[in-house]
Amino acid sequence: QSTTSTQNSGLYDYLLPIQEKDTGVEVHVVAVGTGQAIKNAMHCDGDVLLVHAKPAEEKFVTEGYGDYRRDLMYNDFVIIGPETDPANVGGAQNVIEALERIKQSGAKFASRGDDSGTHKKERSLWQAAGIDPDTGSGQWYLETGSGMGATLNTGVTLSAYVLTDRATWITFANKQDATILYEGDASLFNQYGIIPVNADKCPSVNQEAAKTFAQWLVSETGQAAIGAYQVDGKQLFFPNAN
Amino acid sequence: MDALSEAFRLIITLDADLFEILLLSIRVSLIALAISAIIGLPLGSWLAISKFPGRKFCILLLNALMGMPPVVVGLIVYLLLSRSGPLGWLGLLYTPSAMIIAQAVLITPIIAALSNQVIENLHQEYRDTFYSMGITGRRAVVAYLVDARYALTTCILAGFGRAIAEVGAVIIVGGNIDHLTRVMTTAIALETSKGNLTLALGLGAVLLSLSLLVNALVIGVREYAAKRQYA
Amino acid sequence: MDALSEAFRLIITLDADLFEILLLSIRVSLIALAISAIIGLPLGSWLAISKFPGRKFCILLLNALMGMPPVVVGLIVYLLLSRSGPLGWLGLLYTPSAMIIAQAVLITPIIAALSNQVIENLHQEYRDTFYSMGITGRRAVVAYLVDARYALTTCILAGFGRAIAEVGAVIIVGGNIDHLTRVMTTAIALETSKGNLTLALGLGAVLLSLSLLVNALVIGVREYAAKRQYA
Amino acid sequence: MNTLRNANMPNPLLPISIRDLRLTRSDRPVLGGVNLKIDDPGITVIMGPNGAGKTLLLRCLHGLITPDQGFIKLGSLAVADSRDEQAMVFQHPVLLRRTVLQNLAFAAPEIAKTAPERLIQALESVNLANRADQPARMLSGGEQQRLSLARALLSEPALLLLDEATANLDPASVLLIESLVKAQSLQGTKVILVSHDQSQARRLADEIVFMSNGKVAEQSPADQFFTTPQTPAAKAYLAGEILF
Amino acid sequence: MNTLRNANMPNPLLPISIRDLRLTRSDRPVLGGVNLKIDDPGITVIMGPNGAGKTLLLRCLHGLITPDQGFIKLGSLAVADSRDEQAMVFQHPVLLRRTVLQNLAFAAPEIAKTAPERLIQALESVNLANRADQPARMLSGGEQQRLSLARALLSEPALLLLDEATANLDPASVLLIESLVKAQSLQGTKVILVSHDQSQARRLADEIVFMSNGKVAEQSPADQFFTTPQTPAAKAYLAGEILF
Ligand SMILES: Nc1ncnc2c1ncn2[C@@H]1O[C@H](COP(=O)(O)OP(=O)(O)OP(=O)(O)O)[C@@H](O)[C@H]1O
Ligand SMILES: Nc1ncnc2c1ncn2[C@@H]1O[C@H](COP(=O)(O)OP(=O)(O)OP(=O)(O)O)[C@@H](O)[C@H]1O
Ligand SMILES: [Mg+2]
Ligand SMILES: [Mg+2]
Repeated sequence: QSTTSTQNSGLYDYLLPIQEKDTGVEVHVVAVGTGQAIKNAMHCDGDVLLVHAKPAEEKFVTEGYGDYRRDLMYNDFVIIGPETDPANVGGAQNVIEALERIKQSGAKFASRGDDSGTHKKERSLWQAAGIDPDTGSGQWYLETGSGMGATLNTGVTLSAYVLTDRATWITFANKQDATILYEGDASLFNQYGIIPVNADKCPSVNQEAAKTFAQWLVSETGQAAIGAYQVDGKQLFFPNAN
Repeated sequence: MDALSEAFRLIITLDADLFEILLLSIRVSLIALAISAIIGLPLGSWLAISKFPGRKFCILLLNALMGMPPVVVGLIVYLLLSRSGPLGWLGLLYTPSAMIIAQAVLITPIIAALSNQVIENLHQEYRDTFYSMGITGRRAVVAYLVDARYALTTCILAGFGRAIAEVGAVIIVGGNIDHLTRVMTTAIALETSKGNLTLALGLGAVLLSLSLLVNALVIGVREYAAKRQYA
Repeated sequence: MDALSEAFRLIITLDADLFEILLLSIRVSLIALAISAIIGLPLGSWLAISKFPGRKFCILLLNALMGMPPVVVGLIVYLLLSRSGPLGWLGLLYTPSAMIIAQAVLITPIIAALSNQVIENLHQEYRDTFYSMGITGRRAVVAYLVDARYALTTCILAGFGRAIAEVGAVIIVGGNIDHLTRVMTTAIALETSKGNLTLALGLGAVLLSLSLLVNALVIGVREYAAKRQYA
Repeated sequence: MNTLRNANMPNPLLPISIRDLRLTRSDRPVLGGVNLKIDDPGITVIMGPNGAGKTLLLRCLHGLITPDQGFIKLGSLAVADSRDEQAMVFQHPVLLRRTVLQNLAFAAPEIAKTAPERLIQALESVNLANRADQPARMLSGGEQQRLSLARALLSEPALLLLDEATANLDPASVLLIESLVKAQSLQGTKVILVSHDQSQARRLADEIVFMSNGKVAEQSPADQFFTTPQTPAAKAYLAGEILF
Repeated sequence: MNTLRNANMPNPLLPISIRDLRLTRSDRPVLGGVNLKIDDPGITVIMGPNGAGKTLLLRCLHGLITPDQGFIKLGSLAVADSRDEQAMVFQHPVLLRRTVLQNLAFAAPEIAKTAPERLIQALESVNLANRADQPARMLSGGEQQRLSLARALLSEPALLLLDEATANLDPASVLLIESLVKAQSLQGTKVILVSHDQSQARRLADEIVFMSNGKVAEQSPADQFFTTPQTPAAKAYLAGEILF
């Protein structure tokens, strides 16, 4: 089970063949939102979990569903929007200010609204900005209840601002006139974790294969492979296994 | 099942959000159905009784279009309605109207193909008589639709079923935007992606109940009319 | 359209991945269809001709189930097949078998409800004669299915259309795993979410062509058989 | 399937008693209290104007319609229990969408398995043997009637109901069918036949039942009916006068 | 709709010429070269055994079937151009799933709009006025035939084709229909009627066409046909002998 953003970025298509050659473990990717991925894993439908929502992940491990959790890699979030930048977020000092400008300008903001890692991140940013976007839900705050790609399709088409992870954006094909308008704030850091599912809770998991795969990812070879993945000459993920 | 109880709690407490979504679902599906019926029934009927070189191929095409993937329909409508598309100036994308259009495109072939089959059967019986009475064109189409009305309700219900259950197309052109274009199926998909499987199931049960209700109404009216006619 | 040209380039160059996906699509849909037909046709036929208190309600239910949201079907099958579910020991989740099961659940009501209507029409004509000849139960069901075979192909094609176009259920129970459970519709959904709209459209065109081909085959066989019989 | 009937065996469906049969359709009493007792074997012909209720009466006897009120007994059996012993030829025969021979085979699958030559004989008896492999629905009107009679006779019923079974036949076929029906009745099958054809009634009937307005108006031995009808309605009918 | 016909007007569909009409079905030549010329107004009765091709010939005349070969001309018109002037009553009438009156109104929408009382009159003429609001398909066999005749007469056709239109009628209705048909023919409508009923043919026919085996075997004035049939086939037919 994995989050969608990694799949859409093409990381697996690049990584898995290398991995399989190294370890002989064949990996199948089921890409769903982080929330669904965790739930599915609780049903024991998955051997390894690769997601990005640290608190939920830690809860998953504490409750005994996962063996352990390890940081794997990170990338960062960016805010994209129409080139004309009606809210002038490009001139914001930090991400909080960027959000405030969006709210004030009356421009639209497309949110995933699906409890995904990205969505949780976005909500925490609104909270930090002291704005309750729910009051504008359906007017300027558009909760698409969809994956990153679908939300980008909606946002781009409606000239709305969207918070997205950089990897998905770089590989996204339907950019139209949208572009990255704000990036670089430290709070836009996005950590991915990896959790093998606990064989005590779920006797049916492929424990050996899961362990091998998880270990390979955090190994030097795996980390180097992640770091080497590029799209359009840009590195998408930054390995930081601890 | 706590999924059901949660769903029914929402219903019983008249949860405003749920009702908004339900209402939009039914409104979009029924309008799309009406459009499709107005186009599909005469089309299917006309294809059953007319004779022209490409007729067989048209019927074949309708049958094939029953298998048109909703996502593809969604995409086509999306491209038509998107700002850079030919109908972009209408500003319909991500509105209920867009969803209605997508659904109508999706179910018109279904209603046309199924009604075509129904009318073709009746045509075997009526053909000679209608020919003899010189009944052709519009009058024949209308007569067939009227006389096959009971069997046609099943075609229409099949269309309704497809519309109300449909998610792939409406999510693309509607965007599943809360308080704007969120319908039952997209809400179910959302809850599923959130991992709230029981709530998703509960919503599914509500949607099915709704669908059952509509079917019961339609079939009830049909039975009543049939009884009155042949009492 | 470069979407189409891209898709046809993939076809012409016999792109191995595309063929794998196409093949899986058609295999899953056809097996699901076969299962549904084997269950749905006799069921629909039997409901058309038998008499028991709950009969009307069963027909109503079948009609309503035509509107069962694929996502809900997907969820139910998911919960059944999930490793912690009652059928988890089968290890079917995220395999083509799971997709077949989900699709079969989805289209059996469609085939049953539509064939029910077709057989009911024929039953109006045959009822007295069959009653007089003492033909009931299995023999009657089989006789009706045989004699209505031409009209029933349309029901079956409607089921096929729904199966081949279906995405909501197969993506939940299949997981859209590359080289394992990726079918045309889930591939289209994936390309859409990647923003590759033109490629998605192209794949849609390929899927539609496939659907057209299957329909042409079925209708061709039907026409040929009908001609031979009534030449 | 029954074993071959024999004129010496008593017919298990006799006597037929019908008491106060009532049926209302579209608020019209279409059967308004039919009382009828048929004791004797042989051929009973039902006559009467269009809409008198002849077809409805046959359908009640055959169990196709449950009357609103009234009582029917065939021998010691109720209608439902006598069904296997009955056969009926309808006013408009319905044939399956199959060949002529397959229509017979479908009606009598055991015979088709054990003695297929009997099917061919049955076709020969109604002069359709050369049509065995033709789609049955393409037969001419008269040919369809003959096929459906052959189908009914295959089951060797104790009671044979014929609803204007020779209406579309040419004179030769009429005589052919009459001889078949006569032969069947001599083998012990009770025949009840609805007909508008007076000369046919004269040729075949042992007994006439005359219906009018949803009631049995008269029941007489055949010779007596044609020479001295008892009711004015029957008199007028025989004279071709209108009686609505 | 035509204006009321008049016996003094020449009938635009006469003479009817049919030359070498051939039709093959299921590899059987079901019409094997029909040659026929009908010059005179009045009533032509077609007789012949079951399967002789009577119905097929009427259907060719009416344009329901396009023959494989051959030539048909009605007056100066081809079949397709004469359709509006024709009406046909089928061997098995097909009525719409509507009431009796609606069936007539559907057949003649202009009359229904401008002179609805004529519809009631039409129903009265076939003794069905009291059934106007009943579902047509629930009528008895004979009643359905009468309704479908009334429907055909509404259009006041120049050519009326009747395929065993009285087969299921009681004697009184037979006489009623015959008088209607006779009256229509006196108003100038050419009537071609298929019948197995010899007494009916004697009562109505000005001319008899005798068909057998997909061909016209004989065409004679009515009186001559019944007294001195020219062909052995016709002789045998009249005597009720089997001729397959
Ligand atoms: N379902 C029905 N609804 C209304 N009227 C009906 C229904 N069934 C039969 N009738 C009427 O009942 C009457 C008797 O019908 P039935 O078919 O028994 O007549 P019949 O004696 O067989 O006449 P025919 O000689 O014309 O066949 C007819 O007037 C018919 O219209
Ligand atoms: N489509 C067909 N396929 C095969 N045979 C056919 C077809 N249509 C008609 N026939 C045959 O053609 C012959 C003539 O049929 P037609 O209906 O004209 O007979 P008819 O003279 O009207 O007889 P009847 O008096 O029984 O009505 C019949 O033997 C019939 O079986
Ligand atoms: Mg009758
Ligand atoms: Mg005929």
